[in-house]
Amino acid sequence: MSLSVEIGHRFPGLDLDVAFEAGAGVTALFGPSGAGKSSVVNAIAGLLRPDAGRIALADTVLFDAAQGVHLPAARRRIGYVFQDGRLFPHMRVGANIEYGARFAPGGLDRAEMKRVVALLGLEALLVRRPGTLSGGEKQRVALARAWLSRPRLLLMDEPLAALDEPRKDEIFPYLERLRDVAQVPIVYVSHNLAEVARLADDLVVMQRGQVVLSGRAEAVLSDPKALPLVGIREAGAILPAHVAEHGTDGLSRLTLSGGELLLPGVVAPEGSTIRLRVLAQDVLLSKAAPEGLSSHNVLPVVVLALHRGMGPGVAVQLRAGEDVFLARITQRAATEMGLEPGMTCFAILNATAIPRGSIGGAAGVSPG
Amino acid sequence: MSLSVEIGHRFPGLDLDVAFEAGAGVTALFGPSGAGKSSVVNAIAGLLRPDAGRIALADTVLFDAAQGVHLPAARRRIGYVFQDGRLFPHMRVGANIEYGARFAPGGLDRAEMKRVVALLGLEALLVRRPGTLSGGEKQRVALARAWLSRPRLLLMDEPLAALDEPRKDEIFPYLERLRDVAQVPIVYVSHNLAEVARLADDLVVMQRGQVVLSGRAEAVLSDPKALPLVGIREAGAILPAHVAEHGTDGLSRLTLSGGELLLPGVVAPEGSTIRLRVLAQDVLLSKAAPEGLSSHNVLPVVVLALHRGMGPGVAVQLRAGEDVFLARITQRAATEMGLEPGMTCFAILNATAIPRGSIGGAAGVSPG
Amino acid sequence: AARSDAPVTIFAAASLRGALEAALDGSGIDVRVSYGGSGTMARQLAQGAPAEVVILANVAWMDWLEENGHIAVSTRTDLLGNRLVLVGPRGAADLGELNADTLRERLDAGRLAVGHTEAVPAGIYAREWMQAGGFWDALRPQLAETDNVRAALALVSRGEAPLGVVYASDAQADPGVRVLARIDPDLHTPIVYPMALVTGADNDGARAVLEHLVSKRAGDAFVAHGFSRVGDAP
Amino acid sequence: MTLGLGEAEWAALTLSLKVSAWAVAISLPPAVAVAWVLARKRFPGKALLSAMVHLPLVLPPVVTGYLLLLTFGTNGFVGRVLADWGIVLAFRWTGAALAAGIMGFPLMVRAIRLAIEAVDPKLEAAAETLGAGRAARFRTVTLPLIAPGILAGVVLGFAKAMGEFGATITFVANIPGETQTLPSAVYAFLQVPGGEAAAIRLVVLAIVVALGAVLVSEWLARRVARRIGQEAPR
Amino acid sequence: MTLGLGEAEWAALTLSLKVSAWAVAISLPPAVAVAWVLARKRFPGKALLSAMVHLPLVLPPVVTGYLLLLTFGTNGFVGRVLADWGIVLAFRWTGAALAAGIMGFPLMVRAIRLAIEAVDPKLEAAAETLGAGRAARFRTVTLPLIAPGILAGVVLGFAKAMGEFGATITFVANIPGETQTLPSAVYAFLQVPGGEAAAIRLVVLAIVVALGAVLVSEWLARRVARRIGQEAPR
Ligand SMILES: Nc1ncnc2c1ncn2[C@@H]1O[C@H](COP(=O)(O)OP(=O)(O)OP(=O)(O)O)[C@@H](O)[C@H]1O
Ligand SMILES: Nc1ncnc2c1ncn2[C@@H]1O[C@H](COP(=O)(O)OP(=O)(O)OP(=O)(O)O)[C@@H](O)[C@H]1O
Ligand SMILES: [Mg+2]
Ligand SMILES: [Mg+2]
Repeated sequence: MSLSVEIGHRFPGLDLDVAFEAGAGVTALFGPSGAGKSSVVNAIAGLLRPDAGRIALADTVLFDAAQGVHLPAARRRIGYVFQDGRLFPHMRVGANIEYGARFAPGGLDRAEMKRVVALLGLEALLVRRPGTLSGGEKQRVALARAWLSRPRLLLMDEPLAALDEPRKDEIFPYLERLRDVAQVPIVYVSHNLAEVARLADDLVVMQRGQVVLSGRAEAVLSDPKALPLVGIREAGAILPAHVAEHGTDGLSRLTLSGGELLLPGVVAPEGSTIRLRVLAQDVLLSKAAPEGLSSHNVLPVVVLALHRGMGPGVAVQLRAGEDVFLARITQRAATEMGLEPGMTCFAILNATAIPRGSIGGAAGVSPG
Repeated sequence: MSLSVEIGHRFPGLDLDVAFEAGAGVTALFGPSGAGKSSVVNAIAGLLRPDAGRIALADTVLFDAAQGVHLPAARRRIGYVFQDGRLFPHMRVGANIEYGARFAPGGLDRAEMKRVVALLGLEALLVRRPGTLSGGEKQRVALARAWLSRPRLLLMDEPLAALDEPRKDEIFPYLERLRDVAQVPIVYVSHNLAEVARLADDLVVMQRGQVVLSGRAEAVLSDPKALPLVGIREAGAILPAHVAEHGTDGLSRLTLSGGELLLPGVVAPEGSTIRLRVLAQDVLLSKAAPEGLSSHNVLPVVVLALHRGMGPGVAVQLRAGEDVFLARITQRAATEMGLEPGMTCFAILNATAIPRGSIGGAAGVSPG
Repeated sequence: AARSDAPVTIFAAASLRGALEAALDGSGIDVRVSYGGSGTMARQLAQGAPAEVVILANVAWMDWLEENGHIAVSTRTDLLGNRLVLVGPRGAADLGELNADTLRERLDAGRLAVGHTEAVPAGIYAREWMQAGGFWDALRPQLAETDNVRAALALVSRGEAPLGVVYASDAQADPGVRVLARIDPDLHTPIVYPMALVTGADNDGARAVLEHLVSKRAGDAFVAHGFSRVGDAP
Repeated sequence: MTLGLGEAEWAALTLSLKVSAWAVAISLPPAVAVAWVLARKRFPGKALLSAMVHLPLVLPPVVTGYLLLLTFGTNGFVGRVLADWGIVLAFRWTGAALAAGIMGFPLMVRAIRLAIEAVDPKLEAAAETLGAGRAARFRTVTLPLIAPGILAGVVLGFAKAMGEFGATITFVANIPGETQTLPSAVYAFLQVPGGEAAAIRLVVLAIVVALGAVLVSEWLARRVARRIGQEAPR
Repeated sequence: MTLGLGEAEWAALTLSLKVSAWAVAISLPPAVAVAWVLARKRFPGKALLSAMVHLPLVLPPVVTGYLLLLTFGTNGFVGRVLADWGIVLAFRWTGAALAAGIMGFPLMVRAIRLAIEAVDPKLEAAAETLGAGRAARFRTVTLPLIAPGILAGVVLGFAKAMGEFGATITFVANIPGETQTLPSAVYAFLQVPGGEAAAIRLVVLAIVVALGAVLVSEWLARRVARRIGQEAPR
């Protein structure tokens, strides 16, 4: 099921002009405040009728300006977690959550509801009115509501911004399962690149109403051009890795095209392929193979290129086997080490420096 | 100007029972969704009248249940950035921003207003109505509005959750200036520990309506007990450092009690003292002094203790000079290296791994 | 037409209420009376109102009904008469001769309360009297016209107006007012309350009502309420 | 003055209650529909529709009553059609209910329209993304949220119906037991000398009923407000 | 039928406009105050206050007019006090404005109260943290946000005042040029056989005025809605 979006719309102060394709899986919309992300999502949901363009989900044309087609939002079966919650103030939390299921084919799946309610920690809130909920509680209810409406596509506009890390960590595997098992494509708006990197298969970077970069998340994130867009701290690559073995001490051995890594917290079964996020700033370079180090994650690498930007940093593009990733080090260190394209050296990836949240399972992740 | 809070309040489903002192500077309230953070902030603002307790700001008693004192919110002069925005829908953005100044002594400072508007990127929005703003735009307007009301205390309930990293990076120095130059104490609610670590002098960690940890941010964050509360990825220490010299290549030399570090992006003037955040997961240990490394930031350290939790990780408490901080490594590495309390080894702090956002200036930061 | 065992419906001018009730008391006839303004009731009859007997305070509207064929002409009779009086608040002195000067002197800056001089029968008669007496133009600016006589009476009894022109029947029962002068009936169209059967309502019950109301017993009741029998000296 | 009520007074009271209840019941659905159209749609002639809705307020009640008589009377063009279906309004309590309903219509529409305008369309949009079609959205989101407006409209409509007089008496006359509502009875009493005491008794009755209705509505309003979260703490 | 208006008709029209405008003007501030109290306060006797506000709706207009006469008449207990201050209401257009204002009062209170109840108290709380005291908060936040309700109240009150008849004529009678409003004139015409044409002319006039008022109000409502963001896109 693929989504194809191509819209033009004029707001006073912003010209929206956006085209992208989103395959199965998660497509992240990323960009600064006011870039037009919510507007795009509104257009997909059917709440904004763009001036021009076409939106199609699989075989269904949702919108076609030229043909005058504009399927009402109620008939699109697209779940939407709004940036501003929008709970029904006159219904208790329980009724809010069950609302969408009345209109969904097959109605409410009680077992699924129980699972989602438990996952989102809503048991104690079911009889409460939305007016008394905290900010994060509201957002969790909104999430449950969209989820249980059994959508064909899920739009999420910064759904986790009000949530704490431990809660996010609990929710991620479920989103991944929704994506992979229920095969529901997700369009995910976020400012948080860690979230994006963990979930996104495709990444669309927007600025001032335009798409400035888009493609597979791995490709976009390891592109040095993305650096100024995503921010220095968040730049990094996504690498595919094969789960070779789960150790008894909780460390898993992963094989990459260029070597092996030991990582904790991998829940994917042995034999599966997962993705690793390697932030540029979490990669250290060493001319000699380091010894007696608290990290086992050392890969021999070839320097492909050095990108000098403004300021004291250098982005070093590296290749390990067939994987390409970035290291961000200081100019001074680059000069002292005499780094040059073609040189070989060693990259130290601090094992615990690869956030657990960045380890996305490709399939069959059992929720933690 | 110090804030003293001691309140008890019963909600159906939550008993709030909170006491803390907040000195000058920023006090962060941190805790999971539904912990009671917004309720505490509401009580300070005067929007919630607790069942019991006492709240005082410097010499002014804002609330005292025993004495029956409850100063109306309008007379407290406490700025409040709400979690849910609460812009006035019938006023243009400009009028929203200027609203508080009408009631403030001295009225509106046009020059300050211009600066804040430019900083928050609101120039083009001034004539717009709040109804048409994007989520992040709304939050920026709310920020400007509270800011320009010339408060004696500023309450910020997740003010930056809807903003992108580059925008946050622009705003931080201004908040720091507000705190340091205008001497406005700030109570800051956030889920984002990077934000908290950057801004907070004091940290109050809440859970289920109770304070579970509180104190100076440095102390709380380097306390291994904080680990499960703040999440593994975000645990770390805050170290004071002296700015010795700004190099011509953008790297600054900082002296700590236990050695020297080279860091980019330090804006504090030479001679001043700043704070560094060192995440436990960004510290590598090496038995021997490493050579030919892309990092200059190697400190000799003494192992104070090893905290084994569940899972494959170990939190190693280290001392460098008089500073105490944590390193998070794998059990396997700890065993292989034979780490024991009292042992000396070397800690590698990846220079670029210390986020720019975590470098807080103690005074006179010139906004970037 | 109503069945003979159903009550007879009478449409009667509102000012007849007390008197008509007394007159019908003990007649043994099952009636129900709908009180209203003469113009309103005439229009309603024209629109097929389910009334069998109609008693108006206004000859003009009865003529109108007759012209439009809504009443049985042969049954039309003038049931009652009345006369106009000038009233003032309790304790006010009698008025001697009625002329522009005495009236204006008594009114001073106050107003003369009357029924609407175009719409309310009592007001129309009052206008005719003032015109015939030659003080219409002088008093006109000082009129306070109301939509029924009772309201005019209330204005006087509340002391809002020093003088009012009302029916003798109304003045009689209000302790708040005093009759200051009786108005010469020759100076206005005779005040009569015409009665008739509504077209198509010629049944025994209705006939019985008609007969009863012109009986001596009913007449006495009307007189007791300040009305006069037509033909009797007022 | 005693409150021991006579038969006629009881009849007037129960009739008034019946008429008012029906007036509200029949005018509520169209009022909601018109309010919705006025609040949510933009179309040419909208102001005209709005003006028409206000007409019963602007026109003197007598005029409204007269127009009703002409339209829904036995000979009126709508009245004739309805009569063929067996529905008779003229001079029946049903007509009184119609008149009262029409007089209260602008009040109900306004209250409900205000409430609809205050509903955040974003909530309806949210319901739409959850699969709710227009009717379901209205039923499950809009309607519960405008409950305070509907309640206010019902109270206004009921109160207006309890007090309506001019249009009612013009359209359906003042027939005891059929169309004589409390205000009509009060009117009749006020038309005769000495009727004040009885009128006051009826007025007190009306006040008691209104007080009861308002008490119930205030209690309901509090419940409704709590239910839709309007009373949530700040 | 011609629309060339006679002098008396012009006078009635302009007077009606003046009376209605003043009626709205004098009753708006107390209506806002009462609406605020009813919407935002809880106190014993609240339902009683609410019931009292509804009284002019429940009582037959004649009764209201009579009560006004008792209270604000020259000899009424309030009227006497006012007279000492040089304010005379009886038989004056000011009295007509008072009567019309009181008859429209419940309508205005309801509309405004609904609007106040729909204002999110969180916005007022936000204003409070910005230093706005109760009065400033009301003026700068609540008042602009309830503008649609105030507008609705004004329209209802104005329309009601244009159509008010019963209480007005009972309280201040029908004095051409002083208290003879359009409805009084219409009433007079309707009471005379053949007066329909003239009545219709006046009714058309009233409709035109109402239409104009509603047109203006709809236009204003759109502006207000846009201003307070009610029309923002979803
Ligand atoms: N009026 C109320 N009635 C009942 N429960 C309430 C009320 N107000 C708040 N609560 C509950 O108190 C708890 C604390 O709420 P609060 O808004 O302070 O949380 P928070 O820490 O700000 O959470 P978040 O990070 O999600 O915003 C929540 O569980 C909330 O549902
Ligand atoms: N109805 C409207 N009229 C005028 N401008 C609008 C309207 N709706 C949106 N905009 C503008 O279009 C731009 C894009 O808005 P949008 O809500 O899509 O941004 P966003 O990318 O979701 O931002 P954020 O991350 O802050 O939520 C913003 O500048 C917004 O102010
Ligand atoms: Mg957005
Ligand atoms: Mg909160």
